[in-house]
Amino acid sequence: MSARYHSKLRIPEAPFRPRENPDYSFLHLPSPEDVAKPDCMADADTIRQLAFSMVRVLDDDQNAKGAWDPQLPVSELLEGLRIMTLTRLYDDRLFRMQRQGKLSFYVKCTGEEAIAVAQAMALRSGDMLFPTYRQQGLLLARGRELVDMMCNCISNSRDNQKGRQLPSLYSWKEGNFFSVSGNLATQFSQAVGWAMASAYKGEDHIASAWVGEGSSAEADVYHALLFASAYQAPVLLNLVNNQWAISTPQTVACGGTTFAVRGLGFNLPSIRVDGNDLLAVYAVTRWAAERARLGGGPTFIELFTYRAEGHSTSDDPDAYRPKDEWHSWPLGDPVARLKTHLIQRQQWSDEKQEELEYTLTEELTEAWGEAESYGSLQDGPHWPLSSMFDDVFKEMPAHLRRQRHQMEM
Amino acid sequence: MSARYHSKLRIPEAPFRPRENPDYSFLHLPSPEDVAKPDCMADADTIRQLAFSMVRVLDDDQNAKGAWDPQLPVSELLEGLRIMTLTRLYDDRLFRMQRQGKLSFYVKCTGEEAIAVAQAMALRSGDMLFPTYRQQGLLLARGRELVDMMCNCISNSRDNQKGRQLPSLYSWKEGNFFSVSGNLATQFSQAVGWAMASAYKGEDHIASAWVGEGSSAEADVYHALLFASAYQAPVLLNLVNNQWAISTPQTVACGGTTFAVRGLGFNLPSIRVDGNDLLAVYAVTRWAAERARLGGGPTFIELFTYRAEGHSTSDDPDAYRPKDEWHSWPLGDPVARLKTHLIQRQQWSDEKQEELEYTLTEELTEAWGEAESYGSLQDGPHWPLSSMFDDVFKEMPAHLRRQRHQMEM
Amino acid sequence: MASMNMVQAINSALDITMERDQNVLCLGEDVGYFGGVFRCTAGLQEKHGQHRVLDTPIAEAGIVAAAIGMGVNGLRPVAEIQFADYIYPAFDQIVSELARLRYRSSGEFYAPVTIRSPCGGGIRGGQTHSQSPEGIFTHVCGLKVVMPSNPYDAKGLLISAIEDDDPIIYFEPKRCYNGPFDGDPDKAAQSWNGHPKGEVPEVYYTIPIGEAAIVRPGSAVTVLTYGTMVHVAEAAIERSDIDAEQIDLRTLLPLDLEAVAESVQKTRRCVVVHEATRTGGYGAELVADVQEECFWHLEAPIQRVTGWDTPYPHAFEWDYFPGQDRIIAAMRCALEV
Amino acid sequence: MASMNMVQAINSALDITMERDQNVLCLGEDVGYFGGVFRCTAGLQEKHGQHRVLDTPIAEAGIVAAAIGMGVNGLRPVAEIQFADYIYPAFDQIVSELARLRYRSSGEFYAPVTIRSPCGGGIRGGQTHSQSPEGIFTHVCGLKVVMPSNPYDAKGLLISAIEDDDPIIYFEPKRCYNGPFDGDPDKAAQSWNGHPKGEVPEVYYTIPIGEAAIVRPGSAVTVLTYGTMVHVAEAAIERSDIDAEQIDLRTLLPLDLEAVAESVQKTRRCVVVHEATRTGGYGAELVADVQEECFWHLEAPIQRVTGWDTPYPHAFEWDYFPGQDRIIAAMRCALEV
Ligand SMILES: Cc1ncc(C[n+]2csc(CCOP(=O)(O)OP(=O)(O)O)c2C)c(N)n1
Ligand SMILES: Cc1ncc(C[n+]2csc(CCOP(=O)(O)OP(=O)(O)O)c2C)c(N)n1
Ligand SMILES: [Mg+2]
Ligand SMILES: [Mg+2]
Repeated sequence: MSARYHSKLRIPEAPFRPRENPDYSFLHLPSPEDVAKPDCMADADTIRQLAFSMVRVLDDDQNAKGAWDPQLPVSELLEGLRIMTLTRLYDDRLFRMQRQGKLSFYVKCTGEEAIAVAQAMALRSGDMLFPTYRQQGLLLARGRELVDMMCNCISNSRDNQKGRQLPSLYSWKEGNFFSVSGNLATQFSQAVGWAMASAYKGEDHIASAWVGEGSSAEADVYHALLFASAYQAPVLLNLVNNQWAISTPQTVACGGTTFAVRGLGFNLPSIRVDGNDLLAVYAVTRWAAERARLGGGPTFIELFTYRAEGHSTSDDPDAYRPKDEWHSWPLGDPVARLKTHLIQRQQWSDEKQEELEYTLTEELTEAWGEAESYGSLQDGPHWPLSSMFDDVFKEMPAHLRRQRHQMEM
Repeated sequence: MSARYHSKLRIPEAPFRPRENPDYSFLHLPSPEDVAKPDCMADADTIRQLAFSMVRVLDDDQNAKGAWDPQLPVSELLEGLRIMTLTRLYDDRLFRMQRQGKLSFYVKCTGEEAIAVAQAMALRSGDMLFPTYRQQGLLLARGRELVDMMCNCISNSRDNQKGRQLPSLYSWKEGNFFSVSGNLATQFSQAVGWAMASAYKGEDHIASAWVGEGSSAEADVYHALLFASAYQAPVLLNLVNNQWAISTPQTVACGGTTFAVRGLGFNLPSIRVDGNDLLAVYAVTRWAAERARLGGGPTFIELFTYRAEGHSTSDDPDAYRPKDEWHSWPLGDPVARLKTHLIQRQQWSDEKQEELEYTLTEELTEAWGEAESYGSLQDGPHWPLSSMFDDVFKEMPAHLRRQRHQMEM
Repeated sequence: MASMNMVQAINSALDITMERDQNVLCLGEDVGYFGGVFRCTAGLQEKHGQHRVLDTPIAEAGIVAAAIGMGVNGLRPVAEIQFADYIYPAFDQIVSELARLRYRSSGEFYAPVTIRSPCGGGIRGGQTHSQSPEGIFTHVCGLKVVMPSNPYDAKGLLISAIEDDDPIIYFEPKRCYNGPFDGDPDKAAQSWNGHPKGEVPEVYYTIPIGEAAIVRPGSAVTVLTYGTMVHVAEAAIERSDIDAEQIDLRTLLPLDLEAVAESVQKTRRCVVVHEATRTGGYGAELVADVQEECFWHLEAPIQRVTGWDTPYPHAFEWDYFPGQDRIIAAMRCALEV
Repeated sequence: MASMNMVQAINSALDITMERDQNVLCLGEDVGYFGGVFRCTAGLQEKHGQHRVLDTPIAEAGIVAAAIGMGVNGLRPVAEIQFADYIYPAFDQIVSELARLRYRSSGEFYAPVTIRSPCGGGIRGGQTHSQSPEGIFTHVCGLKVVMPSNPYDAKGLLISAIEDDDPIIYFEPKRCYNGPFDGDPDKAAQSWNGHPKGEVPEVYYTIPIGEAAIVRPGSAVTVLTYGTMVHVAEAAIERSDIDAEQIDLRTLLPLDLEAVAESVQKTRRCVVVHEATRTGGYGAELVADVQEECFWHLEAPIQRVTGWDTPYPHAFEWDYFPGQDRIIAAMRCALEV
């Protein structure tokens, strides 16, 4: 073996690796009352502190506190709980179906349900969503049929994407849910263009985009921040910091500070929020949406959460992080937290939750059965084979017609 | 004509356009004494203020003041003045030669001479430079022969780049001056890789990269900031904000705050400096270089200056900004400022400056004559024509040998 | 009818489409106040307003991404990439997103974006202001690729491109902006004034995407050209006294294979010409197509005349450029047997 | 000798070169602690240290740029792009910088970077985990492009690539990581165990870049293949009973044109096979080269068997994939006359 250099390189490390004891007490978590809520049209440079701090509403005991409490009616909280629960059960079901070979692949959002659900609730239906593969909650909150989502995942004859996309890469035009790309982060800067067009047309719709903290390293995020800032586009730029990017800890992507701070470099209001607190996420999203609609431009939001399960069905997280690290996560489980909150307010009970889960499970079973009746990935029926050549262009040019013909021979 | 939308888009505007009266009094310019100088190993998050403020040494009367005064010996100041003057005269000469058809293209750095010259002075010869096309001052400060620079610009038989590059896109391996790319910003993130390698090898050399404020919108700048931060690479990341990117004002690229602030998103020490003040630029560069060499990692530096002339020989700035806007630039002319400073200290005089300019002009004339003796762009001699196929690969593969043969037929 | 050079023709196409459809807007580096470094958008911001001709940050990926988002939201953005050499930073947004959006979403979403970009050498631009990257884009399914060679086509094709619901890369051979360059750098520059293709209607008209044009009918050999090389080949044919049939492809994808095959089946010989580097260039596809369609008619190997497989060198520009002599030699080669 | 699959062979090549030369290091997404999503770098960080196997941010352009800088500073970085489909964000750094640095600086600077990336489909990866973009890189002068088809070649070529002073794009056909896939998804997966090319020396050895291999000598038709399609074509030939000569190109650029021409001049017929989309793919260049070199020998049009000109569809993977039947049909077509 040859000589070795005496390297002085700094290597960003994971806080904890397998067989270590995760202890997140080093995280500074302000209490809900510590964080002031500025007017939604406040000058960005007067509210920089929000990027270093963290907006919370539910305190450690799951009581709603502080200036950011959105004071949502109980009915809406219950609806939020319902959709979060549905999201979790939906994920569990499809994950199991993948394990049974019915799906080629699947991505859960377990532990992060509050983000998509609360943000969908805080936005209007005319607002355009530019999600990643981990915001299935947006679809469920916007009322996408379970059957349709499932058909999309098993590429059958009723798949609205004609069998072309991997599971989890949904598209739903009528729901203003943009086609999810397999290429990370590209949607982030596209959302800004969409929002610019909305402003150009004089409309009130805003755009909302999501990106993972790992993917935030891609150029598209920089361009999104820059273009959004330059043209003050009505767009919410949401960075979901779930601590992990496959096996890579957020320390590799973050630069030793919060992600939210990155928005300050573009003079954007930049807010870090407890992503496991439906109320806090709702409040921040509402604030930012109102700002955008009033002409105040974009907001950059870091949603602080934890990816409770593996990256996808393709990996085993125990190989790169402590087993059950999630249970040491100081911001807990968003579903459990909202449930506790509602129980404490005497608006809910463990029994009711069980009942809810039972009903939703039934719905899922029924939907899955129906979905499979339209075909399976392995055996079909799928879309007609010749549809493979559709949509490359609006009208099929001669060379594709020739190839289609050749295939059919 | 069809109906028009009522656009609500925000359009970033130039501060002034042709036929307007430029008045830069809105700029907040702190006095040299207002800005404290932290220890060079200070924690980045304790010195954020430096990104919003501006390090200056020469005050409005060109006296050296404040904590950042590098207390350079007069001999070094005189050398700085000499090289800045040479840079300006070199530019004037080559610009004229371009107008006479001897060069295909040329880029001046007039008004920005202090940057390259002071930074070269503050770095060591083993430090690697990753410049743009507007840092010819680095070459002059590092002692590149005028003849060689000129031969490079006229692609003749002595051009060390074998006639392959546009004028201004120099390369000088022995001078640790990296080949300038025609593609903006790409060198910025490469410099970080170079610095990572230096740290990996346990060496003390640092890298220094430059980028224009307009080009800072490119992805490479984001990646440079991120990788430099993640691995704490020993690199100086210099952003030259000369207010213009061809016809586009810095407002389009900056996001409504300083450029330096962008470094804070990566927890980098980020410093804005008066780029027309050789002493201030020297001091900040020295501070950052020391930090990097001591293992303190990267520094992001915004050099605040003004592009006094057109973008290049290809454009006429009067078409997009007020004629002579430079004369309204509150930070003046770096050459004149240092000259005044030295005269006030009784170390220089107008006569001496005139004499210097005369001598340098002679040198330039002589060098140009010699350069032309090695050939001209139009009439040669150039490198042998067959050299066109060299260096695509280290060894020429068969298909290129075949093509070379075909060409020679 | 007016006499227009290619810059004016492009400007006119943009002006007219913006006039007709408020959903059309232009964006790019220096395209707004200044009107573009080649002046193609000159006067448009003044006329149509700051909101419709946007100066952007220098971030080609950001420009294309913004255009995609705008396209998804109902606009017809025309993005300028200042030089084709600088289109690569946007490559992922073009290839992974723009080209595939309609397919991956099964038609739910699409972005009718036109990307304009000056390409080609011969202007002493060195290796980063001279490239012809069309062959990289013709391999990407979902993109249409257009390259006009003259003002008349430039205008008609650009209007078609902007009105087309598919994404289009529209390359402008910058050496022909001001005149039909015949490949001889020592000759006085010609202008479009007086050239039949420099006569351009001031009004709206379109030229269909996907249709080649016959520049010159002939019987001895088919010469396939596009962009600047149309004029170089035309002059070469003239000089050579060979009765060549010359085709200006105009659209590279989808290719008008019918016109190409018909011609080669008639002439039985073929020369393919482009300025881009040879290996893996668009010419390879043309050769492959022609040999597939016309194998039994061919009487000689198809010749390729292209740029060499090196970057465009500053000093040796004219040795790199595939000029008339090389085209004549190739035609002779094709005729030898 | 040991039995290795392709992942292990690649891992071994990396391990050995790191062992021999402290200037070699690996970087990429998830390559460090985890050892790569396909496990190609498994164990290397533990063995060679955190400073030599770097987990990077998810920024392909940043990864390649860092590798270029490292290369300029004397290292031999091996960058992994997690899927070839995700190489596009790095396209500008690869094309404008890595490929052209030696040329533009006339040899003053160069970066001996190897970019490894798994490519190809057949793993139900949908359109963004299945692409074969080699044809985009073979058009870029200054890059070498390599694609091994088996463990033995993979190791020898990777060591050569890392030791080579030119930048190399090294594509790994991921469908063959675990076994020689013959194109039939319904058959039980085969492993490399027992396959002659799965016998890999544990020690250092190299295979020269730029040399093709004859998979099977024959006289009836030449079948040009690389990557996964080597095995598919091999099985197709077996099944067809055609006495085809099959070549595994191994290096796409520089192409071993001599080997190709010699074979076609002998067989007088040629089929070109690849998984990438057809139009403008590397196959077009092969066709063009063969018809230039062998026109007078050819007795039938050269056939191309390729992926269709659509993105890789999730559900119709096996209708897209150019399987044995299509290869057999093409060979028959080439033999018909
Ligand atoms: C451009 C690109 N590079 C790499 C990948 C492979 N990849 C898929 S997901 C992923 C990790 C993303 O992590 P993060 O952004 O944190 O999102 P999360 O999975 O945590 O929601 C990677 C590297 C990809 N899909 N696209
Ligand atoms: C990738 C890329 N895009 C566009 C250009 C064209 N271009 C050359 S210089 C320039 C302006 C750069 O402005 P700035 O970065 O502020 O530097 P300055 O010229 O002011 O020094 C542009 C757009 C280029 N060279 N490369
Ligand atoms: Mg993550
Ligand atoms: Mg500038």
